[in-house]
Amino acid sequence: MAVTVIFLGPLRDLAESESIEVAGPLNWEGLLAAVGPEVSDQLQQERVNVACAGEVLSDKTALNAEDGDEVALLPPVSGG
Amino acid sequence: MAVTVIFLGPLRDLAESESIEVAGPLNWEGLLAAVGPEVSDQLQQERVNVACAGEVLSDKTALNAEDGDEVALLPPVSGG
Amino acid sequence: MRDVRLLTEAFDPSALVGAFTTANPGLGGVCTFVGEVRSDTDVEALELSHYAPLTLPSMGELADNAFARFDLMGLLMIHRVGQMHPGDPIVCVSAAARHRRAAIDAVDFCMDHLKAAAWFWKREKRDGEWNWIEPRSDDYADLARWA
Amino acid sequence: MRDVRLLTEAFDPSALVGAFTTANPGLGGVCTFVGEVRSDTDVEALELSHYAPLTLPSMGELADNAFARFDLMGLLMIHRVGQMHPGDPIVCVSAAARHRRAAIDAVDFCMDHLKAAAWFWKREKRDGEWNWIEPRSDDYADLARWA
Repeated sequence: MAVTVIFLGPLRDLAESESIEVAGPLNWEGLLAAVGPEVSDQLQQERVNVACAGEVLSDKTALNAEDGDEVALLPPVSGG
Repeated sequence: MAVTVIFLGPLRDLAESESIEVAGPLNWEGLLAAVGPEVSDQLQQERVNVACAGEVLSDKTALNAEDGDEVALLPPVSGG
Repeated sequence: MRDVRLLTEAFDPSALVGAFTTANPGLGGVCTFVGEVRSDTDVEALELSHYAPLTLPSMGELADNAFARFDLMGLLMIHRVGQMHPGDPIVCVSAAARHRRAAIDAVDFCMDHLKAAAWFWKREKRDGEWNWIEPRSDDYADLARWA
Repeated sequence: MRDVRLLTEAFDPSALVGAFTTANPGLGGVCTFVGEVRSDTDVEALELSHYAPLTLPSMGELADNAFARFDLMGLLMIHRVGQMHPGDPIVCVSAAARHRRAAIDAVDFCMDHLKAAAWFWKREKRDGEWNWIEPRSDDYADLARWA
Protein backbone atom coordinates (compact mmCIF):
# COMPACT_ATOMS: atom_id res chain seq x y z
CA MET A 1 0.00 0.00 0.00
CA ALA A 2 1.11 3.51 -0.81
CA VAL A 3 -0.34 6.94 -1.55
CA THR A 4 -1.77 7.14 -5.09
CA VAL A 5 -1.31 10.55 -6.74
CA ILE A 6 -3.79 11.17 -9.59
CA PHE A 7 -3.18 13.75 -12.33
CA LEU A 8 -6.32 15.32 -13.77
CA GLY A 9 -6.91 17.21 -17.00
CA PRO A 10 -3.87 18.96 -18.49
CA LEU A 11 -1.67 17.86 -15.55
CA ARG A 12 -1.92 14.36 -16.96
CA ASP A 13 -0.08 15.50 -20.09
CA LEU A 14 2.58 17.30 -18.06
CA ALA A 15 3.10 14.27 -15.82
CA GLU A 16 2.96 11.92 -18.83
CA SER A 17 1.06 9.61 -16.53
CA GLU A 18 -2.42 9.16 -15.05
CA SER A 19 -1.11 8.40 -11.59
CA ILE A 20 1.95 7.50 -9.57
CA GLU A 21 2.43 5.60 -6.31
CA VAL A 22 4.37 7.28 -3.53
CA ALA A 23 5.24 5.81 -0.15
CA GLY A 24 3.23 7.37 2.67
CA PRO A 25 2.98 9.43 4.71
CA LEU A 26 3.05 12.20 2.10
CA ASN A 27 3.11 15.90 2.96
CA TRP A 28 3.20 19.02 0.71
CA GLU A 29 7.00 19.02 0.35
CA GLY A 30 6.99 15.30 -0.40
CA LEU A 31 4.28 15.79 -3.05
CA LEU A 32 6.21 18.61 -4.78
CA ALA A 33 9.31 16.43 -4.85
CA ALA A 34 7.43 13.38 -6.15
CA VAL A 35 5.61 14.92 -9.14
CA GLY A 36 8.55 16.36 -11.08
CA PRO A 37 9.42 20.00 -11.73
CA GLU A 38 6.71 20.83 -14.31
CA VAL A 39 3.77 19.60 -12.26
CA SER A 40 5.41 21.02 -9.15
CA ASP A 41 5.43 24.50 -10.74
CA GLN A 42 1.71 24.15 -11.57
CA LEU A 43 0.87 22.84 -8.10
CA GLN A 44 2.27 25.96 -6.49
CA GLN A 45 -0.19 28.13 -8.42
CA GLU A 46 -3.27 29.14 -6.47
CA ARG A 47 -5.63 27.95 -9.20
CA VAL A 48 -4.57 24.31 -8.83
CA ASN A 49 -6.39 22.42 -6.08
CA VAL A 50 -5.49 19.24 -4.23
CA ALA A 51 -7.92 16.66 -2.90
CA CYS A 52 -7.03 13.95 -0.41
CA ALA A 53 -9.29 10.96 0.27
CA GLY A 54 -12.16 12.58 -1.66
CA GLU A 55 -12.00 15.98 0.07
CA VAL A 56 -10.68 19.14 -1.57
CA LEU A 57 -8.14 20.68 0.81
CA SER A 58 -8.78 24.29 1.80
CA ASP A 59 -5.03 24.57 2.46
CA LYS A 60 -3.17 22.21 0.15
CA THR A 61 0.16 22.86 1.90
CA ALA A 62 -1.35 21.11 4.94
CA LEU A 63 -1.50 17.83 2.97
CA ASN A 64 -1.00 14.82 5.17
CA ALA A 65 -1.76 11.65 3.20
CA GLU A 66 -1.48 8.18 4.68
CA ASP A 67 -0.77 4.95 2.85
CA GLY A 68 -3.97 3.95 0.99
CA ASP A 69 -5.12 7.54 0.45
CA GLU A 70 -5.73 8.90 -3.02
CA VAL A 71 -4.34 12.41 -3.65
CA ALA A 72 -5.85 14.17 -6.71
CA LEU A 73 -4.19 17.15 -8.40
CA LEU A 74 -6.96 19.36 -9.81
CA PRO A 75 -6.14 22.03 -12.41
CA PRO A 76 -8.64 24.76 -13.39
CA VAL A 77 -11.90 23.19 -14.52
CA SER A 78 -13.92 23.65 -17.72
CA GLY A 79 -17.27 21.92 -17.89
CA GLY A 80 -20.51 22.33 -19.81
CA MET B 1 -69.86 52.38 -42.65
CA ALA B 2 -68.95 53.71 -39.25
CA VAL B 3 -66.09 53.57 -36.73
CA THR B 4 -65.97 50.24 -34.86
CA VAL B 5 -64.85 50.55 -31.23
CA ILE B 6 -63.49 47.26 -29.82
CA PHE B 7 -63.32 46.56 -26.09
CA LEU B 8 -60.45 44.28 -25.05
CA GLY B 9 -59.92 42.28 -21.88
CA PRO B 10 -61.66 43.58 -18.76
CA LEU B 11 -63.04 46.60 -20.65
CA ARG B 12 -65.33 44.12 -22.43
CA ASP B 13 -67.02 43.32 -19.13
CA LEU B 14 -67.35 47.00 -18.22
CA ALA B 15 -68.82 47.84 -21.64
CA GLU B 16 -71.00 44.71 -21.56
CA SER B 17 -70.19 44.43 -25.22
CA GLU B 18 -67.38 43.33 -27.53
CA SER B 19 -67.73 46.33 -29.80
CA ILE B 20 -69.95 49.26 -30.74
CA GLU B 21 -70.42 51.20 -33.96
CA VAL B 22 -70.06 54.98 -33.83
CA ALA B 23 -70.54 57.43 -36.70
CA GLY B 24 -67.22 58.90 -37.92
CA PRO B 25 -65.23 60.99 -37.71
CA LEU B 26 -64.47 60.13 -34.08
CA ASN B 27 -62.10 62.12 -31.87
CA TRP B 28 -61.08 61.68 -28.21
CA GLU B 29 -64.05 63.60 -26.80
CA GLY B 30 -66.43 61.69 -29.08
CA LEU B 31 -64.90 58.39 -27.94
CA LEU B 32 -65.25 59.26 -24.24
CA ALA B 33 -68.88 60.20 -24.81
CA ALA B 34 -69.63 57.06 -26.83
CA VAL B 35 -68.31 54.40 -24.45
CA GLY B 36 -70.28 55.19 -21.31
CA PRO B 37 -69.03 56.56 -17.97
CA GLU B 38 -67.29 53.42 -16.63
CA VAL B 39 -65.15 52.75 -19.70
CA SER B 40 -64.62 56.51 -20.07
CA ASP B 41 -63.10 56.61 -16.54
CA GLN B 42 -60.75 53.75 -17.43
CA LEU B 43 -59.81 55.30 -20.76
CA GLN B 44 -58.56 58.43 -19.05
CA GLN B 45 -56.04 56.40 -17.05
CA GLU B 46 -52.53 56.41 -18.45
CA ARG B 47 -52.27 52.61 -18.40
CA VAL B 48 -55.07 52.18 -20.94
CA ASN B 49 -53.94 52.45 -24.57
CA VAL B 50 -55.88 53.15 -27.74
CA ALA B 51 -55.12 51.78 -31.20
CA CYS B 52 -56.62 53.12 -34.41
CA ALA B 53 -56.43 51.23 -37.71
CA GLY B 54 -53.92 48.75 -36.24
CA GLU B 55 -51.54 51.34 -34.76
CA VAL B 56 -51.21 52.06 -31.04
CA LEU B 57 -51.50 55.83 -30.58
CA SER B 58 -48.62 57.50 -28.77
CA ASP B 59 -51.10 60.25 -27.79
CA LYS B 60 -54.56 58.75 -27.52
CA THR B 61 -56.19 62.19 -27.07
CA ALA B 62 -55.12 62.91 -30.69
CA LEU B 63 -57.50 60.18 -31.92
CA ASN B 64 -58.96 60.99 -35.31
CA ALA B 65 -60.82 57.95 -36.64
CA GLU B 66 -62.60 57.93 -39.99
CA ASP B 67 -65.56 55.81 -41.03
CA GLY B 68 -64.28 52.27 -41.62
CA ASP B 69 -61.51 52.52 -39.00
CA GLU B 70 -61.32 50.13 -36.09
CA VAL B 71 -60.54 51.73 -32.71
CA ALA B 72 -59.32 49.30 -30.04
CA LEU B 73 -59.36 50.09 -26.32
CA LEU B 74 -56.42 48.27 -24.71
CA PRO B 75 -56.31 47.83 -20.93
CA PRO B 76 -53.13 46.66 -19.12
CA VAL B 77 -51.93 43.38 -20.58
CA SER B 78 -51.11 40.06 -18.91
CA GLY B 79 -49.65 37.36 -21.11
CA GLY B 80 -47.58 34.21 -20.67
CA MET C 1 -34.35 30.15 -37.91
CA ARG C 2 -37.21 32.34 -36.70
CA ASP C 3 -40.61 30.89 -35.85
CA VAL C 4 -43.24 33.11 -34.22
CA ARG C 5 -46.76 31.76 -33.84
CA LEU C 6 -50.05 32.45 -32.12
CA LEU C 7 -51.91 29.18 -31.64
CA THR C 8 -55.60 28.62 -30.93
CA GLU C 9 -55.22 24.92 -30.21
CA ALA C 10 -53.19 22.85 -27.73
CA PHE C 11 -49.56 22.26 -28.70
CA ASP C 12 -46.67 19.97 -27.76
CA PRO C 13 -43.66 22.09 -26.77
CA SER C 14 -41.19 19.19 -26.93
CA ALA C 15 -42.08 18.42 -30.57
CA LEU C 16 -41.67 22.09 -31.51
CA VAL C 17 -38.40 22.47 -29.60
CA GLY C 18 -37.04 19.24 -31.10
CA ALA C 19 -37.74 20.48 -34.63
CA PHE C 20 -36.36 23.91 -33.77
CA THR C 21 -33.10 22.44 -32.40
CA THR C 22 -32.65 20.32 -35.53
CA ALA C 23 -33.28 23.40 -37.68
CA ASN C 24 -30.30 25.21 -36.11
CA PRO C 25 -27.26 23.06 -36.87
CA GLY C 26 -24.01 24.26 -35.36
CA LEU C 27 -25.57 25.71 -32.21
CA GLY C 28 -23.68 25.69 -28.91
CA GLY C 29 -26.76 25.78 -26.71
CA VAL C 30 -30.53 25.98 -26.65
CA CYS C 31 -32.49 27.54 -23.82
CA THR C 32 -36.21 26.88 -23.61
CA PHE C 33 -38.95 28.12 -21.32
CA VAL C 34 -42.38 26.50 -21.27
CA GLY C 35 -45.17 28.06 -19.21
CA GLU C 36 -48.18 25.97 -18.26
CA VAL C 37 -51.51 26.57 -16.56
CA ARG C 38 -50.74 25.75 -12.92
CA SER C 39 -52.69 22.84 -11.54
CA ASP C 40 -51.91 23.22 -7.83
CA THR C 41 -54.49 25.99 -7.40
CA ASP C 42 -58.27 26.00 -7.61
CA VAL C 43 -58.18 27.46 -11.12
CA GLU C 44 -60.56 25.49 -13.34
CA ALA C 45 -59.73 27.20 -16.61
CA LEU C 46 -57.68 30.03 -18.04
CA GLU C 47 -58.56 32.14 -21.05
CA LEU C 48 -56.17 34.30 -23.03
CA SER C 49 -57.61 36.84 -25.43
CA HIS C 50 -55.68 38.92 -27.93
CA TYR C 51 -56.24 41.61 -30.53
CA ALA C 52 -55.38 40.18 -33.93
CA PRO C 53 -54.21 43.40 -35.64
CA LEU C 54 -51.62 43.97 -32.89
CA THR C 55 -50.72 40.74 -31.11
CA LEU C 56 -48.84 38.68 -33.69
CA PRO C 57 -47.13 41.74 -35.25
CA SER C 58 -45.93 42.79 -31.77
CA MET C 59 -44.55 39.28 -31.16
CA GLY C 60 -42.66 39.64 -34.43
CA GLU C 61 -41.20 42.96 -33.26
CA LEU C 62 -40.22 41.35 -29.97
CA ALA C 63 -38.39 38.62 -31.92
CA ASP C 64 -36.64 41.30 -34.02
CA ASN C 65 -35.56 43.07 -30.83
CA ALA C 66 -34.21 39.82 -29.37
CA PHE C 67 -32.19 39.15 -32.55
CA ALA C 68 -30.84 42.72 -32.45
CA ARG C 69 -29.91 42.50 -28.78
CA PHE C 70 -28.47 38.98 -28.45
CA ASP C 71 -26.17 36.94 -30.67
CA LEU C 72 -28.78 34.34 -31.67
CA MET C 73 -28.91 31.69 -34.35
CA GLY C 74 -32.61 30.98 -33.95
CA LEU C 75 -35.69 31.94 -31.96
CA LEU C 76 -38.95 30.07 -31.46
CA MET C 77 -41.83 31.99 -29.86
CA ILE C 78 -45.19 30.26 -29.46
CA HIS C 79 -48.15 31.68 -27.51
CA ARG C 80 -51.56 30.13 -27.01
CA VAL C 81 -54.81 32.05 -27.04
CA GLY C 82 -58.26 30.76 -26.17
CA GLN C 83 -59.40 28.64 -23.27
CA MET C 84 -56.93 26.33 -21.52
CA HIS C 85 -57.00 23.93 -18.59
CA PRO C 86 -54.54 23.10 -15.80
CA GLY C 87 -51.41 21.47 -17.23
CA ASP C 88 -51.88 22.94 -20.73
CA PRO C 89 -48.86 24.76 -22.20
CA ILE C 90 -49.49 28.51 -22.61
CA VAL C 91 -46.18 29.76 -23.94
CA CYS C 92 -42.94 28.32 -25.29
CA VAL C 93 -39.85 30.38 -26.08
CA SER C 94 -36.68 28.70 -27.28
CA ALA C 95 -33.44 30.40 -28.29
CA ALA C 96 -30.46 28.81 -30.04
CA ALA C 97 -27.04 30.46 -29.91
CA ARG C 98 -23.33 29.76 -30.08
CA HIS C 99 -22.93 30.69 -26.41
CA ARG C 100 -25.24 29.95 -23.52
CA ARG C 101 -25.48 33.52 -22.17
CA ALA C 102 -27.17 34.79 -25.35
CA ALA C 103 -29.62 31.87 -25.37
CA ILE C 104 -30.57 32.18 -21.70
CA ASP C 105 -30.81 35.98 -21.76
CA ALA C 106 -32.92 35.98 -24.94
CA VAL C 107 -35.46 33.61 -23.36
CA ASP C 108 -35.53 35.74 -20.21
CA PHE C 109 -36.00 38.92 -22.28
CA CYS C 110 -38.79 37.47 -24.43
CA MET C 111 -40.66 36.00 -21.46
CA ASP C 112 -40.56 39.28 -19.53
CA HIS C 113 -41.98 41.10 -22.53
CA LEU C 114 -44.62 38.46 -23.28
CA LYS C 115 -45.74 38.62 -19.64
CA ALA C 116 -46.04 42.36 -19.22
CA ALA C 117 -45.73 44.09 -22.59
CA ALA C 118 -47.48 41.98 -25.25
CA TRP C 119 -51.12 42.31 -26.30
CA PHE C 120 -52.67 39.52 -24.27
CA TRP C 121 -55.37 39.61 -21.64
CA LYS C 122 -55.78 36.73 -19.22
CA ARG C 123 -58.66 35.67 -17.06
CA GLU C 124 -59.12 32.65 -14.89
CA LYS C 125 -62.12 30.71 -13.69
CA ARG C 126 -62.43 29.77 -10.01
CA ASP C 127 -65.62 28.37 -8.49
CA GLY C 128 -67.32 28.91 -11.82
CA GLU C 129 -66.48 32.65 -11.93
CA TRP C 130 -64.17 34.38 -14.39
CA ASN C 131 -61.73 37.01 -13.12
CA TRP C 132 -59.28 39.12 -15.11
CA ILE C 133 -55.61 38.90 -14.14
CA GLU C 134 -53.31 41.91 -14.24
CA PRO C 135 -49.53 41.52 -14.37
CA ARG C 136 -47.94 41.15 -10.93
CA SER C 137 -45.68 43.99 -9.78
CA ASP C 138 -42.83 41.46 -10.09
CA ASP C 139 -43.60 41.24 -13.79
CA TYR C 140 -43.20 44.99 -14.24
CA ALA C 141 -39.96 44.90 -12.21
CA ASP C 142 -38.65 42.06 -14.40
CA LEU C 143 -39.48 44.01 -17.53
CA ALA C 144 -37.72 47.14 -16.24
CA ARG C 145 -34.41 45.23 -16.14
CA TRP C 146 -34.18 45.49 -19.94
CA ALA C 147 -34.91 49.21 -20.25
CA MET D 1 -38.17 15.85 -8.17
CA ARG D 2 -34.38 15.89 -8.21
CA ASP D 3 -32.38 14.02 -10.83
CA VAL D 4 -28.60 14.51 -11.02
CA ARG D 5 -26.61 12.26 -13.32
CA LEU D 6 -23.20 11.86 -14.89
CA LEU D 7 -23.54 9.94 -18.16
CA THR D 8 -20.86 8.13 -20.12
CA GLU D 9 -23.08 7.52 -23.16
CA ALA D 10 -25.02 9.76 -25.57
CA PHE D 11 -28.41 10.93 -24.27
CA ASP D 12 -31.61 12.45 -25.63
CA PRO D 13 -32.37 15.69 -23.75
CA SER D 14 -35.96 15.95 -25.00
CA ALA D 15 -36.86 12.50 -23.63
CA LEU D 16 -35.33 13.37 -20.24
CA VAL D 17 -37.00 16.79 -20.11
CA GLY D 18 -40.35 15.31 -21.14
CA ALA D 19 -40.21 12.77 -18.30
CA PHE D 20 -39.00 15.46 -15.89
CA THR D 21 -41.87 17.80 -16.79
CA THR D 22 -44.41 15.02 -16.29
CA ALA D 23 -42.82 14.19 -12.93
CA ASN D 24 -43.52 17.73 -11.63
CA PRO D 25 -47.31 18.15 -11.82
CA GLY D 26 -48.58 21.57 -10.84
CA LEU D 27 -45.62 23.50 -12.19
CA GLY D 28 -46.02 26.98 -13.64
CA GLY D 29 -42.98 26.84 -15.85
CA VAL D 30 -39.98 24.78 -16.91
CA CYS D 31 -36.73 26.27 -18.10
CA THR D 32 -34.22 24.05 -19.86
CA PHE D 33 -30.74 24.58 -21.20
CA VAL D 34 -29.07 22.04 -23.47
CA GLY D 35 -25.43 22.51 -24.46
CA GLU D 36 -24.07 20.69 -27.48
CA VAL D 37 -20.70 20.23 -29.12
CA ARG D 38 -20.62 23.04 -31.71
CA SER D 39 -20.43 21.86 -35.28
CA ASP D 40 -19.65 25.15 -37.01
CA THR D 41 -15.97 24.98 -36.05
CA ASP D 42 -13.18 22.64 -37.07
CA VAL D 43 -13.49 20.67 -33.85
CA GLU D 44 -13.51 16.96 -34.66
CA ALA D 45 -14.14 15.66 -31.17
CA LEU D 46 -14.49 16.85 -27.59
CA GLU D 47 -13.54 14.90 -24.49
CA LEU D 48 -14.68 15.62 -20.98
CA SER D 49 -12.89 13.96 -18.10
CA HIS D 50 -13.92 14.02 -14.46
CA TYR D 51 -12.74 12.80 -11.08
CA ALA D 52 -15.27 10.29 -9.80
CA PRO D 53 -14.82 10.89 -6.04
CA LEU D 54 -15.61 14.60 -6.50
CA THR D 55 -17.60 15.24 -9.67
CA LEU D 56 -21.00 13.69 -9.01
CA PRO D 57 -21.00 14.67 -5.29
CA SER D 58 -20.23 18.27 -6.28
CA MET D 59 -23.10 18.25 -8.79
CA GLY D 60 -25.34 17.08 -5.95
CA GLU D 61 -24.16 19.98 -3.79
CA LEU D 62 -24.81 22.37 -6.66
CA ALA D 63 -28.37 21.01 -6.91
CA ASP D 64 -28.79 21.46 -3.13
CA ASN D 65 -27.60 25.06 -3.44
CA ALA D 66 -30.05 25.72 -6.29
CA PHE D 67 -32.94 24.32 -4.22
CA ALA D 68 -31.86 26.47 -1.26
CA ARG D 69 -31.55 29.62 -3.36
CA PHE D 70 -34.58 29.39 -5.69
CA ASP D 71 -38.19 28.36 -5.12
CA LEU D 72 -38.03 25.18 -7.20
CA MET D 73 -40.29 22.17 -7.56
CA GLY D 74 -37.78 20.08 -9.46
CA LEU D 75 -34.29 20.10 -10.91
CA LEU D 76 -32.75 17.89 -13.59
CA MET D 77 -28.97 18.09 -14.08
CA ILE D 78 -27.31 15.81 -16.61
CA HIS D 79 -23.67 16.05 -17.68
CA ARG D 80 -21.82 13.88 -20.18
CA VAL D 81 -18.27 12.66 -19.75
CA GLY D 82 -16.14 10.82 -22.29
CA GLN D 83 -15.62 11.51 -25.96
CA MET D 84 -18.27 13.39 -27.95
CA HIS D 85 -18.70 14.63 -31.50
CA PRO D 86 -20.18 17.77 -33.07
CA GLY D 87 -23.92 17.94 -32.40
CA ASP D 88 -23.80 15.65 -29.36
CA PRO D 89 -25.48 16.99 -26.20
CA ILE D 90 -22.96 17.69 -23.40
CA VAL D 91 -25.15 19.08 -20.65
CA CYS D 92 -28.84 19.45 -19.87
CA VAL D 93 -30.23 21.41 -16.93
CA SER D 94 -33.97 21.76 -16.45
CA ALA D 95 -35.75 23.52 -13.58
CA ALA D 96 -39.45 23.38 -12.76
CA ALA D 97 -41.04 26.05 -10.58
CA ARG D 98 -44.28 27.80 -9.84
CA HIS D 99 -42.93 31.06 -11.27
CA ARG D 100 -40.70 31.56 -14.28
CA ARG D 101 -38.05 33.72 -12.57
CA ALA D 102 -37.02 30.88 -10.23
CA ALA D 103 -36.88 28.38 -13.11
CA ILE D 104 -34.83 30.63 -15.42
CA ASP D 105 -32.47 31.83 -12.67
CA ALA D 106 -31.87 28.29 -11.39
CA VAL D 107 -30.83 27.11 -14.87
CA ASP D 108 -28.58 30.16 -15.26
CA PHE D 109 -27.01 29.53 -11.83
CA CYS D 110 -26.42 25.82 -12.43
CA MET D 111 -24.93 26.37 -15.90
CA ASP D 112 -22.53 29.04 -14.66
CA HIS D 113 -21.32 26.67 -11.93
CA LEU D 114 -21.09 23.63 -14.22
CA LYS D 115 -19.03 25.71 -16.68
CA ALA D 116 -16.51 27.20 -14.29
CA ALA D 117 -16.78 25.56 -10.88
CA ALA D 118 -17.51 21.84 -11.33
CA TRP D 119 -14.91 19.09 -11.56
CA PHE D 120 -14.71 18.65 -15.32
CA TRP D 121 -11.81 19.03 -17.71
CA LYS D 122 -12.41 19.52 -21.39
CA ARG D 123 -10.17 19.05 -24.37
CA GLU D 124 -10.93 19.27 -28.06
CA LYS D 125 -9.40 17.70 -31.13
CA ARG D 126 -8.58 19.88 -34.16
CA ASP D 127 -6.51 18.62 -37.08
CA GLY D 128 -5.95 15.40 -35.18
CA GLU D 129 -4.45 17.16 -32.12
CA TRP D 130 -5.95 17.34 -28.66
CA ASN D 131 -5.87 20.65 -26.76
CA TRP D 132 -7.10 21.38 -23.25
CA ILE D 133 -9.72 24.12 -22.84
CA GLU D 134 -9.75 26.48 -19.90
CA PRO D 135 -12.89 28.43 -18.94
CA ARG D 136 -13.22 31.72 -20.83
CA SER D 137 -12.91 34.90 -18.74
CA ASP D 138 -16.63 35.39 -19.53
CA ASP D 139 -17.32 32.16 -17.66
CA TYR D 140 -15.59 33.45 -14.53
CA ALA D 141 -17.45 36.76 -14.82
CA ASP D 142 -20.77 34.90 -15.15
CA LEU D 143 -19.97 32.84 -12.06
CA ALA D 144 -19.10 35.93 -10.05
CA ARG D 145 -22.66 37.23 -10.49
CA TRP D 146 -23.88 34.70 -7.90
CA ALA D 147 -21.26 35.40 -5.20
